[in-house]
Amino acid sequence: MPEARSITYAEAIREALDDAMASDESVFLMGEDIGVYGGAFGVTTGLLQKYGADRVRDTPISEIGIVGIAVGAALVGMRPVAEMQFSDFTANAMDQLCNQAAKLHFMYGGKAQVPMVLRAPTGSGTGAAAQHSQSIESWLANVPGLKIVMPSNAADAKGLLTAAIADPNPVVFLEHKLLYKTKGEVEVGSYSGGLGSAVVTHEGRDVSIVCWSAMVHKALAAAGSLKDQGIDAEVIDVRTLRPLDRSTIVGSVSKTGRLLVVHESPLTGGFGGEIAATVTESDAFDFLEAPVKRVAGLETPIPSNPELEKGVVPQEEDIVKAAVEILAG
Amino acid sequence: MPEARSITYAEAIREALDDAMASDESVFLMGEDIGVYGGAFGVTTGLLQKYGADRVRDTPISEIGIVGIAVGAALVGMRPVAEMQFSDFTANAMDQLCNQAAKLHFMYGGKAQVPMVLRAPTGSGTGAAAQHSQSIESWLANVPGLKIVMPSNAADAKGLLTAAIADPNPVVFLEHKLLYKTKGEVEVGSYSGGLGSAVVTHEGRDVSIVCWSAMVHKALAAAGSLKDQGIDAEVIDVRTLRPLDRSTIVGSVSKTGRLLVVHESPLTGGFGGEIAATVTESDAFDFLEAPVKRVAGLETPIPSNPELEKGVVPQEEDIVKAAVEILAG
Amino acid sequence: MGNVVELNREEATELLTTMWTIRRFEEAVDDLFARGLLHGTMHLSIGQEASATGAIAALEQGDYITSTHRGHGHCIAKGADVTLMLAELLGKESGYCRGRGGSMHIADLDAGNLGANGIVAGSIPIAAGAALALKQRGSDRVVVCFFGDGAANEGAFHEALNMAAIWKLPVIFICENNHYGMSMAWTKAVAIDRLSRRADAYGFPGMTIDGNDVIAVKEATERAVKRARSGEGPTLIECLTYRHKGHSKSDQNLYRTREEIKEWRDKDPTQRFARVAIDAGLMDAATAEDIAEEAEQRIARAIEEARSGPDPTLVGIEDETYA
Amino acid sequence: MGNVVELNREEATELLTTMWTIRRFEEAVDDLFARGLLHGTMHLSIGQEASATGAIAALEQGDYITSTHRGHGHCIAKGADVTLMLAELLGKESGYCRGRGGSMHIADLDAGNLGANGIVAGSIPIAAGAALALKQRGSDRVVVCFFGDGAANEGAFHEALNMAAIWKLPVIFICENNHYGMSMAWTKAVAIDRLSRRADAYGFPGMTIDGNDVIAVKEATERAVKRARSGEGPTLIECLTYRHKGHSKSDQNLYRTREEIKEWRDKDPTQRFARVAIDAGLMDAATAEDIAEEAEQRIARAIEEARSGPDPTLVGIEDETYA
Ligand SMILES: Cc1ncc(C[n+]2csc(CCOP(=O)(O)OP(=O)(O)O)c2C)c(N)n1
Ligand SMILES: Cc1ncc(C[n+]2csc(CCOP(=O)(O)OP(=O)(O)O)c2C)c(N)n1
Ligand SMILES: [Mg+2]
Ligand SMILES: [Mg+2]
Repeated sequence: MPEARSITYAEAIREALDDAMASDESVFLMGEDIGVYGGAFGVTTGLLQKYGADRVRDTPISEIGIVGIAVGAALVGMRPVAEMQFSDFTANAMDQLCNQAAKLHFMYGGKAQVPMVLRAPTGSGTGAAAQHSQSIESWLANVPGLKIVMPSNAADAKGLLTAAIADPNPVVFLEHKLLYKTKGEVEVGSYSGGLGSAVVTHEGRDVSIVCWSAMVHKALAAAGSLKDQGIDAEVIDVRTLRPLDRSTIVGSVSKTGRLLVVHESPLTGGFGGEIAATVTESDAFDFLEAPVKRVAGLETPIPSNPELEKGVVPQEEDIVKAAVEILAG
Repeated sequence: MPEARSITYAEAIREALDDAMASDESVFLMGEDIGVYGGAFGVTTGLLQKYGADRVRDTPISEIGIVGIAVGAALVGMRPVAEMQFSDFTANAMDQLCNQAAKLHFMYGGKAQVPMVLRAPTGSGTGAAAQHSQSIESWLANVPGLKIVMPSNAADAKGLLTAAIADPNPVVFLEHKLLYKTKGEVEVGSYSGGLGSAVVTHEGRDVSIVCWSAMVHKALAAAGSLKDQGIDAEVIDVRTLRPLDRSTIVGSVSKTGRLLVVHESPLTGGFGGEIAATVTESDAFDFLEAPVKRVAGLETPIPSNPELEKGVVPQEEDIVKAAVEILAG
Repeated sequence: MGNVVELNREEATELLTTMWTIRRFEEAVDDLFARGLLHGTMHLSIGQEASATGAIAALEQGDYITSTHRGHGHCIAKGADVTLMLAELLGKESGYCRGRGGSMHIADLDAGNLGANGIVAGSIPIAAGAALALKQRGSDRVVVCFFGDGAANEGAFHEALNMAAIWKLPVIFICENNHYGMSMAWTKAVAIDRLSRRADAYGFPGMTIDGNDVIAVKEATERAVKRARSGEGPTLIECLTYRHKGHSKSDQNLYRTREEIKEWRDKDPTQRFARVAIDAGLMDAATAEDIAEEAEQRIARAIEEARSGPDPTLVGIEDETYA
Repeated sequence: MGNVVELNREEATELLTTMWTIRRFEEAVDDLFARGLLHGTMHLSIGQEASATGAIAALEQGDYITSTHRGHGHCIAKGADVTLMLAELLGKESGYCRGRGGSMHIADLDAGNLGANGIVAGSIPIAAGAALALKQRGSDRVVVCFFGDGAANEGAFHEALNMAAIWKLPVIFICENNHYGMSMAWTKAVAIDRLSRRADAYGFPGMTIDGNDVIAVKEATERAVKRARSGEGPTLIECLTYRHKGHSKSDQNLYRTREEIKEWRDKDPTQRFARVAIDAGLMDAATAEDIAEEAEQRIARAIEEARSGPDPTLVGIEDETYA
């Protein structure tokens, strides 16, 4: 059994970066205020001191440049890990991410590779309002060539980031801000895994709750409450939206016969539709005993007032309520 | 009965622009090569001569500037109609579209309005490959504050564009390149309509084929072939993805008991998931007699070779085959 | 220092009042935040009051501004009601944005403030767009566009300034160079000695001025406004200034020295202008003190009023997304 | 004209061969297109051969380039096999990109061509990124980044040039100013008289040269390469040139006059260099004609060979999306 200890999600990410930089000279970090400042959320604290300013590269406020330079460096064999200070700013670099990084390998007939990672803090909960609190996964989920990772806990964050850095493709790694300070058991040494596989986080027989990122914790809490009401919920942490592990999801729903998808981003056009369709076009369709339900963000930008902010994204009660409704038929 | 005649989709769009400019001084056009050149697809031909260079404004190659300037002009009461030369370049202007245009009304507490239209030719079929042939609706479909319109025919194009220009919100108007030369009966005078409503384009009882933009024509052709096989398909043209007319879709599937969604963009994370989920979380779920199916683009960028290009997006045969499978149970 | 003799008593009083109002406002919200009465994020412009105040003093009724994440000063200088601003920061329904926007997104459209913006450089093209609309309508109104030194490295800056240049738009670009992006010294973020040099790349005048000199800012902006109103196009004014406080609440100031901060505190634009105005006989010391004192009291009263405002509710919130 | 006496016979022959190969290649594909044998879109650089040829002649083995939508010339000058290029244009499995990329997206990574790009200015940050990688690895290789006059108005240009400047990256920015974006005259798209002036805004040298003079381009690039290799950072070289053909196939040339086109045809860089080389005694007239003739034949043979290549199939195409 490898040694483990309890560290935060942010620390786990830092460990993955540290390990990758220590073992591979071609890995370097790039982003706004990631050096002395340690990044807006402190994730890269200490790495400048350890690896120097060439490998922990503070940039001007230039998202196109950051992502584009990562693409170019990756094309000639480096493994850049670039950071968007907030995932919302991915909008500024969308061409380099979706038209360049994602497409060059295919478009150039397989000869080019773009092994880069784009890290970005995502999601609501800090009172920073509409332009700093979005969940952007749906912007990117329909872009073949990208991988999209959204870890929900420290151990996954470390293993998935290690895998993302080693991957020969561009990987978008979305870190939920509210998870940075959450703790979990994390192995000491370097390890890699989870890219492309969902995981059953909590087993149950009555309803499958499929979710990712911060919502996993709300779903687990909801599963606890549901237990008290005699409902045995299974919670699936999707972990990577691209590639999507359809079989774990379909397998679970085949067992439970009921599907509840939960995501923070607004309902319409959210990735929940993909999960629902995955199930209803699979063999699990025949086992479905109730309509599929989605619990998702309201159709608004994120407001700054903390109560409104909470109110527009799913909470434990919303999940419980939806699950109860599903079970009621 | 208003007078009508057969004109192309491109001409219908031009008429809507012309009518809006003639009747409202605050409407003006902005984009790359929309003046003398008439736009990459000739849509704005002749408008410079009629309205002058201030209202048909050729811009430098600056997508951030184009969309951002439209936002600013709209904020102080103009009704700019901006053009992305290809919808792919929306990536360059994604911040101004999704973080600014879409959010300002809500974020500023309802006091600001951004009545602008962003027109863009979209989709594959011209051999221009990965960076000029995408279907980008899914990038935008999860952004509350935007409206998204994808007309499939000349009459709708005119009415929907007129409605989009009159709308007090930012509207993304995606024109399929392969439709520009298709003809249809279009009323002579100005008219407005369709924003937010889907339409049953072909009635049927056995299966609902839900689609939009160029795929409507493939679905109609497929419906013809299916008829020969004794299958009575209903074709629904969604027309606007945001706001989505769920009730027309649900109503149709409640009748047919079977749902086939067709879209050109790749399957995973495409808007088809939203349609599928809309149905399976509605009352129509109880009427579903077969698993939902989606026919969509393959998980690749668009290749340049014309045969490959055709091969990675849905064709009539694919739709027919899927419908037959659904009916087979 | 700009030419103080061009000022009359009334103007001097107004400038000082605005600067003290901004200062007291931000000190007060800093305190509210420290006491846990205010949530979210905020960026204080303490030390930078002269650029907002001086630039906007050069405008007339009907002119517009666009603002930034560090926008309290711009908003106050453009005539906002501090009670409504505080209500916004406190997340109240009675705030400028009904508690939806918060500190980083205050807009005051009635006063011509087209809004603060959470996206660095995000409001630069928007300012150009407003200016285009004005020009297109034949109005002689202008737009003042505020942004930071860091924003000058964004693509949006480049595209907007170029388009403003070719169309000779009535917009004045005010770069508040407070020496840092978040933690990056502007001198590391560019390899030039003056950001105003970038105006040359677009073909309009650029100048670098003492941004802690409210009179100099006002004068430079007045010239630029005149140019803009007469159809000659944009100007870029780089105001050298400094923020006394950290970038935002999470800042530990590891990227700069105490000495540097102290040095700039000594150049405080607000006290500096008070001294100059007193020396020039535009007010006496007691008046200057009264202005500061009254600003403090006004803010204190505004806080009380703002705090008693109603909280927003979720009812119908989805209907607010679209106009 | 650049200093022809610096050239030897071999170099002169190589330059002329490259230019005629580009010219004949593009004439041939123009013809294939007209005859309906070639699909999709394409952008010809006929008239612009000197900038691609001259700039790349200044490079050594192991150096890189990034290219544009108008990239045939860059690709050929960087040593591509014209048969594989033609196969790509014909959509063949045997093409550089297996028929997935087409004219606008040819990459030839083995030769150091990091790829043409369908997004205007899209490859500018990519070039800077490759240069950063080289610098980080302690290599003395450099990157030449080609782009058009229109691309200089994109945000990507601005951000990449600034970052190249602060990090003194070994990249040479070659702006092929062919006087038009698609239909917009560059003089309408900017309000400055030289695009190279923009280098000042980032703090590195910029110059404008006769882009139809292959020797001048080569010399200017050599100086910039030397600077880059020695760690002094980037240079911006604006090459004034002209495209004889329309922007792409749909172009009706309504935005420019016959006279202007004629004037520039008279400055044809290929014939012009042949004359200079003959006058300087670097080759005789017959040799110069032979070079053109051989290029034509080589292309003709390549077309035959390329056309006989296999067509791609859809089998397993979804597996190609990821490496
Ligand atoms: C596009 C974008 N990138 C990054 C950020 C994060 N951020 C917010 S303010 C800031 C520093 C801005 O520096 P400057 O423009 O000089 O303004 P200042 O904060 O100094 O007033 C950064 C990096 C952002 N909000 N938007
Ligand atoms: C981001 C982006 N905007 C617009 C276009 C459409 N487009 C393709 S080439 C071109 C003109 C480019 O002009 P320039 O950079 O001068 O290069 P040239 O074509 O003259 O070689 C335009 C507008 C594009 N491909 N990418
Ligand atoms: Mg600053
Ligand atoms: Mg050009």
